[in-house]
Amino acid sequence: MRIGVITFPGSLDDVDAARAVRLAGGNPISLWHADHDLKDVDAVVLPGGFSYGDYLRAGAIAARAPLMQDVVDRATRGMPVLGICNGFQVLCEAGLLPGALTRNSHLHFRNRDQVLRVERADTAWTQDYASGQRIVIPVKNGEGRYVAADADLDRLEGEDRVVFRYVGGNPNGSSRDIAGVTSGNGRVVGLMPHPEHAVEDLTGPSTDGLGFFTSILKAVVNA
Amino acid sequence: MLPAAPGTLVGVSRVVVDVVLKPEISDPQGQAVLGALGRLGHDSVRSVRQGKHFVLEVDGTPDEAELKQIAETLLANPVIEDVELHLPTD
Amino acid sequence: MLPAAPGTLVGVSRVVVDVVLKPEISDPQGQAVLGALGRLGHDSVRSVRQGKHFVLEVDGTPDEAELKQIAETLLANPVIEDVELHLPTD
Amino acid sequence: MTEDGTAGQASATAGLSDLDTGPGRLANRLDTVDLAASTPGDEQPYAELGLRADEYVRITEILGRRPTTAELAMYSVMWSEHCSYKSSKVHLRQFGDLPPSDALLVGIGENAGVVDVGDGYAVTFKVESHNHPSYVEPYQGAATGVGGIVRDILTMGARPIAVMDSLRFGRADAPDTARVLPGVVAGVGGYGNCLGLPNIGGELVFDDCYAGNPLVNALCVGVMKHEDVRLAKAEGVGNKVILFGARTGGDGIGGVSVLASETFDAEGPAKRPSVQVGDPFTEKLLIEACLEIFAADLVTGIQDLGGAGLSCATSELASAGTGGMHVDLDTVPLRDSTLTPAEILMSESQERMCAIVEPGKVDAFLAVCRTWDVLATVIGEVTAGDRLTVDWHGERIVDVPPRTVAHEGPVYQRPMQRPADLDALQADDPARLPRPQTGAELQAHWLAVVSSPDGADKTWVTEQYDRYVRGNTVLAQPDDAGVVRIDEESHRGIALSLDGNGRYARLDPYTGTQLNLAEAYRNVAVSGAKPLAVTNCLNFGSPESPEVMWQFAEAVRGLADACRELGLPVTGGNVSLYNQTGDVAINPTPVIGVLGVHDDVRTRVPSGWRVPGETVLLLGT
Ligand SMILES: Nc1ncnc2c1ncn2[C@@H]1O[C@H](COP(=O)(O)OP(=O)(O)O)[C@@H](O)[C@H]1O
Repeated sequence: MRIGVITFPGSLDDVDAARAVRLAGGNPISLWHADHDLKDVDAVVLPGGFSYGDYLRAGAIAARAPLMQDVVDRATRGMPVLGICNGFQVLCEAGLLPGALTRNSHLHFRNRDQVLRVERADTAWTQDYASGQRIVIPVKNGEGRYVAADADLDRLEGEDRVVFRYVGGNPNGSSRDIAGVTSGNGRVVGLMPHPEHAVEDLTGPSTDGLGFFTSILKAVVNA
Repeated sequence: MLPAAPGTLVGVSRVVVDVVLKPEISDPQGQAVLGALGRLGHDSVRSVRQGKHFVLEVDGTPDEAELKQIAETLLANPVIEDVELHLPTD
Repeated sequence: MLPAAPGTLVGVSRVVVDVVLKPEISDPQGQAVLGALGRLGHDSVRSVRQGKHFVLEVDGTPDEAELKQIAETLLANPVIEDVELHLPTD
Repeated sequence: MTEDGTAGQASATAGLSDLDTGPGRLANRLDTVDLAASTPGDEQPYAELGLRADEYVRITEILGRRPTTAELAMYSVMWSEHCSYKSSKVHLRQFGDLPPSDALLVGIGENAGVVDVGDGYAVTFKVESHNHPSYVEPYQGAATGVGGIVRDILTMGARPIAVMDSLRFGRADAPDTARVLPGVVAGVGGYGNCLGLPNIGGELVFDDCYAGNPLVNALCVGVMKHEDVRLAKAEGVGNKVILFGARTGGDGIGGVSVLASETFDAEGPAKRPSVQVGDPFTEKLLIEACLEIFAADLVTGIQDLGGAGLSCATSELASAGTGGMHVDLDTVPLRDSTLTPAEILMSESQERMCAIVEPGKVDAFLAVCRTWDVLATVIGEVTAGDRLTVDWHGERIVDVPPRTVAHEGPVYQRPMQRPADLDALQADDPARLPRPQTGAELQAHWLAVVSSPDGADKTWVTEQYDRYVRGNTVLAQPDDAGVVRIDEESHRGIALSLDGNGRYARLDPYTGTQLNLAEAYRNVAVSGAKPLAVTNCLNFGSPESPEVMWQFAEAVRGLADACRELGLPVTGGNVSLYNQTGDVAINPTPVIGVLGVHDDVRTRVPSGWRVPGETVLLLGT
């Protein structure tokens, strides 16, 4: 199973995302932002980091990278895409996911182990979880506050497109405790916390993050 | 175009783009400034909103349509921000 | 002061403060935007500098001296930034 | 090369721009080597640039003529306290004289020492101060401090894998602490997080003595294979000198000489130094480009540009090499076209590196830089002979023996004297303090202790740092040592602790420094690691004060003796002098880092009890 991991200038957690794919039993393929080459991957992960230093707006410049045109194109035809942290920001800036991520309400970067509630266990990236399950994975960002106009948030909730919510404290002031959302077809998922940092007992707060990567392998097989 | 200001290269114009958060989007940075002003006794300030201010130097006469597109699609995120484009007055 | 614009509270004026990096200070953010513009084919843009844009609502007639002090000491860091204060024209 | 003097004072900058055109020189006439030879009597502003009269005389003797403006600039920055270690050198020799250690692959003197940690892996680590710039502009000062130490580690050929920070401020409730602390913490986090380096520990201490002079010491650790070690030397006649990274601007000009040798005065913001703005994104690209360049074996020598900028990088590369070097200054990419040649040589613009590359590899080198969007320019070449020459607009403005600039600066044996108040301080025994007599008093004491900012939870700080990035952090806050895995297959890893204690050192700098080392050593050992090597950052007051100089000498002697006792090499470090609030020196504050190795990080021992029913033992006295 070929799972692509894109490296943009300033991507940081690309090595971690690739490791998580490998630990889940997949084959991580590194993709370069400036190529127009998705290398026949079955799904794509946009990793965390500070693409282009997060200058201008987090994810804004990376969203205009050449490879993103291919990602948008394939995603609209059903290819699964996961955006983690900076990757989520890129997906919002690229218009693949609704809303925007802005400066944390307390104005600080915050890194902590975060409890999330899985709201949708039927997306391409979450089918190994149970709906309502609580998982602990790290959150670490300075611009992770999910915002959209109220009407848009209502619509998003009405369409059941919130995939994760923060519980036990909202780390960044996100509207309605939203930690992650999905596209209408459940194939594109973005979230601020980092499942790829919770895949080994030795280095993470839990191994709760592995489910993302085992889920996608199944989703790809069944597709 | 007016004659270039002293020190400005001839044929280069200065375009300013201000980007502000839409009124319905909360602005913690502006809030923090307002809080600090209150603590320092500047009670006459009622609200503060913080946005971005871009100064672009453009070759030749600015192409308004192009700059509008730059401002609206790259410099601002239309989901949460509004832009004001200020071309040099000529 | 001119009559307040529609929708504005009577007796409240709008003051704009633009904060820009001093010319000798490097501006990585502006550089990154310039790079992106180049890659997107907007070659006529020669330079971009990114600053901050504050919009303050102030009770009554703005006190220029007070606002100047706010702008220069709180909104900007005088070590690396310059400010431009725009009072409402009356 | 180290980097403390980020910011130049406005006056020094002005002084320098005047130099090329100023009084005593024909208006607008470039000060060339020829001109210097024909106008030996011209007055030069050496004192404004921080040089002493006898130092200036020595320069004229070395050159056999007066220096040109550009040469004067180079000597003044390179002979500053900060770059030349002129007051500390005679003492620091004790570290070099420690018995040889099998683990040491590269010793003191290079950008950072390199230690063998087994399985063919080598680790390089170093701690450095950015105290003064962090007081002036806390965010940028701290951020560029992290940037500087990371480049030092990168320069050795290593991939930087983690950072630590040791911070000291005035009282927690002092108004200026509210200005300085949040900015410093955000700056350390902002830069390190954006580079993708986990922060694995540090310190946060409050004491009045740091009120006007916070200490911001940053450590970086990097890992490589033995064969990947790179050195800062220019070899091979005809090899090209390539400058890469950010453009050169008017940042921190004169900062090294002025800032590192003078203290702050409380004059308003107008006179404040110009500060540099860090660009961690560019540095991240620089890291990736360098690692690709190392992997393809495209450089013969490399040096980062820190304090003293090009002056330092070119003279150090040439001085450590076998030949000379020539640089065409006109080729240096500038951010500000009005810079004078002397300013270009002194600029401390961040995120720049200098490499020596064989002619046949230049194209490949430039191609890697293009991939990573890193600007790279050939600015000169290695020459036969032993001179460093620099041309500007076709005229020679520098012609010097590089060793005299980089490695043969002045060395002082400063007078020393035991502080007059030391006996009284040492006699001031806690026994004289009143004991709580009532329950209420005891409660008040207890509350005072548990609410002390030094003992408080540090989460407000550490939450602003990414501890997870790279996925190899085994232990970080709140553990006593940071532990990082360096090999996923063999589970080999390293442990690091960074500790200081200015109060102990004030009471007795010799023993206090040994206690600091012992603390860091214990922290590494209790994680289950074997301690291997030591780095240090020595934060002291003015070396011109005999009492401070005595404290310094005692601290160095204490550290050297303790390292001998423990069989540990000192692999490098940094000296920061002239730290004082008003006229009062800070407590002498050596900050000591100990590196240890874990053969298998899965056996690490975390701090704290995890399983109910475990037995508690107290070891030691
Ligand atoms: N400035 C800092 N940067 C990073 N980590 C820090 C910093 N200050 C404290 N820490 C970390 O927080 C934890 C608690 O610190 P501290 O209370 O000083 O511990 P201790 O008292 O056990 O030495 C340690 O893991 C330490 O490394």
